[in-house]
Amino acid sequence: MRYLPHTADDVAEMLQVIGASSLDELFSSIPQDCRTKGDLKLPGPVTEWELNDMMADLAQAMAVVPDYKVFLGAGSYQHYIPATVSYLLGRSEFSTSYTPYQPEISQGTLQAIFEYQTFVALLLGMDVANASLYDGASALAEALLMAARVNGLKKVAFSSLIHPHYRLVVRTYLEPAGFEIIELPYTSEGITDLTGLKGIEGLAAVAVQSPNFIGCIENLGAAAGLAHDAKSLLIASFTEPLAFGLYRSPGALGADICCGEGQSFGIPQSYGGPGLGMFACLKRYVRSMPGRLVGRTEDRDGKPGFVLTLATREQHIRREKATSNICTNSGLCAVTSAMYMASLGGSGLRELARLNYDKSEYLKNELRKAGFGIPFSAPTFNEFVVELPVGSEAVYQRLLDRKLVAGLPLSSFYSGMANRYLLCITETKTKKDMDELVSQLRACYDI
Amino acid sequence: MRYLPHTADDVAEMLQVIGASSLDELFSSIPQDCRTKGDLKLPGPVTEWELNDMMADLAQAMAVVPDYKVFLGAGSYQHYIPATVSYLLGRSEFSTSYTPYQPEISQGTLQAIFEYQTFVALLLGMDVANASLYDGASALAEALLMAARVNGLKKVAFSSLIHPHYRLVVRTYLEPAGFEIIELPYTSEGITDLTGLKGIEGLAAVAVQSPNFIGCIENLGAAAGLAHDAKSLLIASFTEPLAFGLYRSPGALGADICCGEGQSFGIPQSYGGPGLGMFACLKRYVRSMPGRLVGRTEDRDGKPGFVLTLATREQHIRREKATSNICTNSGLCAVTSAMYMASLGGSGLRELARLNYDKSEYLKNELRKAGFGIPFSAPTFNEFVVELPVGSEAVYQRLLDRKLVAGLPLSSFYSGMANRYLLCITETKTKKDMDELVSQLRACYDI
Amino acid sequence: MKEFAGSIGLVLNEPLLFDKGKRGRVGISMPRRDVDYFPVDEELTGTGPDFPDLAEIEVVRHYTRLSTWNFGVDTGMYPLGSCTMKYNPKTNEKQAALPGFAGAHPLLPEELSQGVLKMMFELERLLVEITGMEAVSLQPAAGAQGELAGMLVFHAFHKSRGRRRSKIIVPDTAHGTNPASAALCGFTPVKVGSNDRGVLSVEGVAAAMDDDTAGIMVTNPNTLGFFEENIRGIAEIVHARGGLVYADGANMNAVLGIVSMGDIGIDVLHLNLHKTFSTPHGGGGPGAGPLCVRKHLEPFLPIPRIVEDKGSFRLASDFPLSIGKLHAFYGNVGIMIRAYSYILSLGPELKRVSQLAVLNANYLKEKLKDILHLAYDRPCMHECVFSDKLQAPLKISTLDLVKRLIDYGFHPPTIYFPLVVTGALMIEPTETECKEELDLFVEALREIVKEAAESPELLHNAPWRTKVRRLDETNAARNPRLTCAGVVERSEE
Amino acid sequence: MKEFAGSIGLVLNEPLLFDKGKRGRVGISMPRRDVDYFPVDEELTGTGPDFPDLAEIEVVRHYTRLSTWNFGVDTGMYPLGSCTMKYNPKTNEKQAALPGFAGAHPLLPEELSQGVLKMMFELERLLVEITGMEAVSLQPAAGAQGELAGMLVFHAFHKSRGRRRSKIIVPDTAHGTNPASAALCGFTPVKVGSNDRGVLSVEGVAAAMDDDTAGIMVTNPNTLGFFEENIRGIAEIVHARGGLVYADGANMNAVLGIVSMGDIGIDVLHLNLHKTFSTPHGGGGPGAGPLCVRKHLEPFLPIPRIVEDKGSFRLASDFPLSIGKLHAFYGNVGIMIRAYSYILSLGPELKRVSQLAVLNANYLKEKLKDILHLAYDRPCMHECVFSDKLQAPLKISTLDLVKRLIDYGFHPPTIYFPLVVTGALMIEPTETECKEELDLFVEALREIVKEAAESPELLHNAPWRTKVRRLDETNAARNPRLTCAGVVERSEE
Ligand SMILES: Cc1ncc(COP(=O)(O)O)c(C=O)c1O
Ligand SMILES: Cc1ncc(COP(=O)(O)O)c(C=O)c1O
Repeated sequence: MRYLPHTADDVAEMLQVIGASSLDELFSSIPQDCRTKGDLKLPGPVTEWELNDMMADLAQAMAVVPDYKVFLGAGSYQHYIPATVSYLLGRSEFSTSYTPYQPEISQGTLQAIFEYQTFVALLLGMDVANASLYDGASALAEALLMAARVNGLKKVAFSSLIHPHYRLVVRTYLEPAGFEIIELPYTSEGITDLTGLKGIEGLAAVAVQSPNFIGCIENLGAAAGLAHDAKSLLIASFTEPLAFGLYRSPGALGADICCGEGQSFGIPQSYGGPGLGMFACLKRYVRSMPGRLVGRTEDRDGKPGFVLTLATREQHIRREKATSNICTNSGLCAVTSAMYMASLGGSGLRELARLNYDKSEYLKNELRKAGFGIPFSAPTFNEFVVELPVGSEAVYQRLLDRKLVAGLPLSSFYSGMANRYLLCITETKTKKDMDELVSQLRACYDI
Repeated sequence: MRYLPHTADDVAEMLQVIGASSLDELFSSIPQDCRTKGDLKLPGPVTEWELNDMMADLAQAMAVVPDYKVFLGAGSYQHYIPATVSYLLGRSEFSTSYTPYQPEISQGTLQAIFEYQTFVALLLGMDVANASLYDGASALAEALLMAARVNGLKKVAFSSLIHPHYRLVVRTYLEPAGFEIIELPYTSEGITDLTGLKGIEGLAAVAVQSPNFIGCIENLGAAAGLAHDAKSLLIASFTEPLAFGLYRSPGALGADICCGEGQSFGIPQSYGGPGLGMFACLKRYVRSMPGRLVGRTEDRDGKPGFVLTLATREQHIRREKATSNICTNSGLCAVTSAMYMASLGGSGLRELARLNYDKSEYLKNELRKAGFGIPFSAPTFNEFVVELPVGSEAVYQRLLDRKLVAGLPLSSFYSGMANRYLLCITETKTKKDMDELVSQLRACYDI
Repeated sequence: MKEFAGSIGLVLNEPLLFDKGKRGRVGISMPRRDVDYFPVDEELTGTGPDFPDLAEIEVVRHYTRLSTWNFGVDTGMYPLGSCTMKYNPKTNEKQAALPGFAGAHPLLPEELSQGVLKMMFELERLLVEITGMEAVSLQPAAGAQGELAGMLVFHAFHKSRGRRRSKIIVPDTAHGTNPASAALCGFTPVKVGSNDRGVLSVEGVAAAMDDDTAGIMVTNPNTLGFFEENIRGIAEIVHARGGLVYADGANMNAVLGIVSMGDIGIDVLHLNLHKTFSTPHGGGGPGAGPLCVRKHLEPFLPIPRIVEDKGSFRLASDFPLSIGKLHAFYGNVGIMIRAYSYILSLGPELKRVSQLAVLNANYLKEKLKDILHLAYDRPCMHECVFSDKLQAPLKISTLDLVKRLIDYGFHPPTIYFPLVVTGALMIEPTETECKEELDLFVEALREIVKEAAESPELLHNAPWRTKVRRLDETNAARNPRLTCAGVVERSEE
Repeated sequence: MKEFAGSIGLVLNEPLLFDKGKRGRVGISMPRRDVDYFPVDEELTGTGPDFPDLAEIEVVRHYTRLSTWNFGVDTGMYPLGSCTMKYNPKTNEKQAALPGFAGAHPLLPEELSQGVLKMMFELERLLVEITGMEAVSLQPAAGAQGELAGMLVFHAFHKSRGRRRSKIIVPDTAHGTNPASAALCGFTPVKVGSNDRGVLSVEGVAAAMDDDTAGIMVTNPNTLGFFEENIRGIAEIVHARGGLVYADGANMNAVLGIVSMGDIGIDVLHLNLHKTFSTPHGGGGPGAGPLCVRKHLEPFLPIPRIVEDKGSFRLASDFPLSIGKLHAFYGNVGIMIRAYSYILSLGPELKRVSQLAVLNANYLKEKLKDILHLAYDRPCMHECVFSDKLQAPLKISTLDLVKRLIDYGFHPPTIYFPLVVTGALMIEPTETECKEELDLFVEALREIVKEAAESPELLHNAPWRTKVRRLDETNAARNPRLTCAGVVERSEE
């Protein structure tokens, strides 16, 4: 087996040094009644070539471009990934290294993460960003926990237009620890109804997602005002960071903590993971932050360098008193997103964001012209909701047969959303793709 | 354009330093009547994403595994390539570096090539190998030219069972320079008929390929004896180096120069190129060798290191007196093959060679059992000739429709070979593939 | 002296990205604009972040140069105790990058996702067989999230029985994530110590276990490298008092095919795919921390779960007792693909993985124990813990020893963990290192120990040959500089 | 002083492969044996070569470490005059690796090879448009084979007219491959010198041209970096005497979309795809050297040629005047794919490539000419040639200057070529270097020139920071050690 370098001679020599007579004897400290009975009943071993065939077969059984046109977003976005990014992150010095606890031989990862932190802070308009969390959902849970720590309160409010999955994850994290969670309704324009916030006392944080789950841009400024009036923190969540190439950043609008999913930035969708939990906040809260931080410092010779820092917040030092239990995070995804942001640059980010916007506006317009409903009036980024005439389930299925995945049916996520579909248009969809979608929809409905 | 870093400001500043008023003015030394009229009429520029689609479309229009079962060899062999090899040679320090003229910052390439030279010398049973030539065909031409230099004679003989394309390339290289070329016929067993050699005078070299074009193992020992008796050199050519994991090496059988194609060793087939011209010889002829050589030496501090050496044979020093005009060779392919040979190791090479042999013997046997003819009786390695009943062209075409490429029709290469096909079986073909081929053939012929 | 891997070579400097570039460059291929500009609400739009504009070559060189400042498993031996830095097979990367996987949207209709669903379903089955547990959720994104999931299962289990317990037993050798994960669920960790053999005693646990204790978190083999030989007795005690037994499976590399966790009283176990199952660490993730449970705890596993229906697969969420969701989608599928590939590639030979991992660790232990103080002088599993006791009189610390190892071309072992060993030096060679490499490592440490006596300044000031020397961590924490100065300027006050 | 790229870092030693490994290891996945052993003729079989047996991790580490001893374009600026070391786009690598290309057998029936054939056909068309020539063969595997092919066309052309000419005019600035290629075809090169502007004069060529001369080989722009401004006049002379004009197109990067080679009297031209068209050099190949000709020479191009028939493509060999085959199959298709991708990615912007390449070279020339002696002080094309004349009094040679550049993090320029400039230093920055990088390069050379006066030993002993220092090339050639000692032992006598 090519992964196991030991020859029979090696094993014999080493056993002799150890003074054991067999490999089995090495396990003599394990009581007999703790031993596995019999051998592992596992398939294989398969050869590298058989594996290639098996995995190709599995991968073949997935609906992806170019065979399918997938108009899905809802927290996972198809964006083009430059060949440079895939190549660079595949360099084994990045991919096969451990968490950079030994800074002298980890400066590559450390500088890359330091730059990532800077990118994220700039993007979100915040002071500081951490080295990443698992994904957008757990990042939101961590943000709420952090706000609770900052404010010493266990009550939080979040918008019902936060990604439904994120809300579930928040509940998983918070409810056993005895949190009270208030869910804010939404308005007919498609944004969070903040009016309910007024009366609530003892709120640690208010969390809003923008663009929200149905693609609409929230009024973060108003949310910040209300949150701050209530002496609570505004947490701005997001699933599509590309939006901040066009729309004002959460930080500029008054968010205290900003967190979300960074998959859009050069990370393959991979059926939902690994993703990248982006997490940033104001400087004054940095010591309450979860996750790792890279800081700049100097070496003995006065040469600049980077280290993991503020570790006293973390589990390996503070154990049960840590700001979070996170240890392994999404390091390589963070580096990937930095490579992607570096490739875009500020100019490219603006241009690409605008292109996403314009493409989705084009489709919105075409659908509207064709007589389909656009139920929410708030501005959107690259996602929006369309309302189809009744019988949409069958139409959706017919489009699937034609290899068009016409968005996400919203009926299972919100009541009152029958026949509504969340459509996503990124730069990967051409005008032709969109025209095709519209014409197929028209054909199905005979309009 | 992402490959061109100049901003408008950069261009303006630089022009000012130069003292030119425009980019056009930089070309003022080119007479007007030498200038291109108008702009280049080229398609594009296409984006990276459009390119991906265009190239995928072209690649789609090729018959490759897993859709097709291709039983073709004849100088290009489908062997499995480990993911490690593809990854390692893709590291930009190997792929984007130049010829290692500056040894201090090219030790990676230099050591890798030095090791390649050692691998090749071991494999072929020769004393020294060069750093590579373009491919097996030009390597044979260079070998004959080298023998002519060594012996001061312009007459050579080669076997008609050398790959027909190689023979054409040799004629291209040698005929304008006034060489006389004698072609040796072949016997009914499928090997070169050496009897004609006896009477020939003034022969610089005899070239034989083993395994030869129709897969048979030649009697190199006898060829060496006859060549040496005639005071000429024996050149052993090959297209499938894996054979030397099973069969005795050309060096062990008395070859003076050994050359051939190394594509089998980890290099993608890529519709025939780039390949790898392997070239080795006895030590006594090293100063007549074409191509680059890496040698071991020491640095100022006595530390071992590697350099390009014996450059006085080469064109950049010797110009028209050089042993060859070759400059850029197949460096990365040589390194690739070294990575592959290192991965196989001696034990792996033997095992894989035997597996190729046994698989092809299996098919040979099955075909024979099914009543098809095996016209040549000499031992073979992983290729052999089958003779089908008349009407084979239509059968061949029918198998193509079923996505089976049933070998290479030999009729266009040799007279008297109607209905004969050269079949190749490597480790990539399963028993099932072979059984399928036999059963399809039986079905076509109703047997 | 032998030639060691550490050497001097050309490694290039590279400034911060933010000190590079020029407005107007671009490093990406801008997709074609095939639609018009549409009006946008100017009130909502901003100027966009002030990222530097770089050409493709600048991005490529930047990260190429940065990469050369890093040590990885492909660079050399990485004997990080508790972290199982084994070789990461390249073919696994290839599988994860297949367009059908990498390009798959997580909300595709199930009938269009059968490939991934099948892979996940089968991976769960394989992990059941390997661990001897009975049900698996692949959702946790790392070990610590697996622990959290496990603690949530504890919580949900007790709740389902109408009770709420506030404490949890955690050995003093535990990894920091264990108490942190427990605390996140509202449990108060209660520390128990290990005995003179470096393992938990039944009595110690019995004394700590009570009716307000939800259960125990053990790591087995533990972080001292020993198998918790009293685990069955401990489990009996805990179960008898209505508690559950959690095992941190970070050290499973020692006992694949050797110990069936389901048979020795473990109720809940997490695995680290990025340790035992060879997925790369990526400089700190992403990983995956599947949660394995016994049958009676299956109802509590995170949703959605993958269910087979006559050969096809679907995601099911109708599990009312479930602890809920932990991840935006289904966890780190890309990592699962790698682990799945690894398991298929080894099959039943996985047992040999553990045998050789333990062989390597014991070999090192034997070869080093005369020069480094062994915390517990007894046969170990896949890792062994030394300390700086013998070097302390020379004023040489663990830190000095391991920083010097860098000059010899080795990554330092894990240090100052587990906390119960002062000046700990925890070495886990893993099975993928060959004997020659181990011998070289031993020889390097021998040289270093000699240097410690003869020229201690070589150690105090090590490493010498790296891009930077020892860094000022104190000042880094005191005056945190967490983004590029002058770039992020949000005037706060 | 500015911070330069050259630095000290951790680069690991690594022994020779042949000093590693142990019998019985394997680094490859052995394919499944699904057939029996068949008898084999023992007389013919051997023991197989004595390669070391290595595990996968050993192979991976070996080459990973070796790679870090190399400088590449991704590492830093590579200003190799005459060699156009421009950035090699990563997307091109991806295209070449597509299974449909990489896995294609060259003898597939034509109807199953339409993708590659179409690509090749179109690449030929693109090169026709770019060069202004009229027909192209992609077959030559490198520049020198392109030259050989060109010389063979000369030979065949004259033969077709029933004559055999024995001489060929080659300027003294020519690359060594030019005379070598000519000689290979049996031609005797006749040297002509360049005038005081660094270019050929009509008179000089006229004096050399006679009826036994097959033609002339020029490089345009030439290797001094100048456009051969008299090329039309020269071509007239040569044509008038029945000769042909060959152009070595290695320097095409200067004149894409600027000069139409077909219009200025060139009959035959080779291109270097691995120079002008961005395909990577691979540490010395593989490259590709397409041959471009005017219409009247098309019948002589190598066979097979790609022919279009109503939208489908086939390989045709029925060209009786063809020089024949040069390559076992059709040339380096993998390289063609990359060049094709590059041309499509740039389209008409290819002209800007040349504009910026020339801009960069002239900028460097201006910035350096006060510290380095300029061989010819006039505007250059894409490269410029300096010499060590100003440093010679300090006993500092070109070699010393460029070896010291390594310490600053730059690859040395081409040196001691062209031969007509003593101590030449030939700098070609290429268009892919940005202004900041050029400025850094200038600053580095300024520092070095200062050091030359102040501390010459810094230069004499440079480089200082590389894995090895200056190597003993004399002894290497005197006592060649070309394989691992003790490994290859063929007792010859
Ligand atoms: C014993 C042990 N448990 C748990 C963990 C946490 O795993 P992760 O880093 O994947 O969250 C680690 C990781 O270092 C560990 O060593
Ligand atoms: C001017 C010139 N001509 C020809 C060549 C030969 O090209 P190749 O190395 O591809 O054979 C070179 C390569 O260095 C060159 O610079």
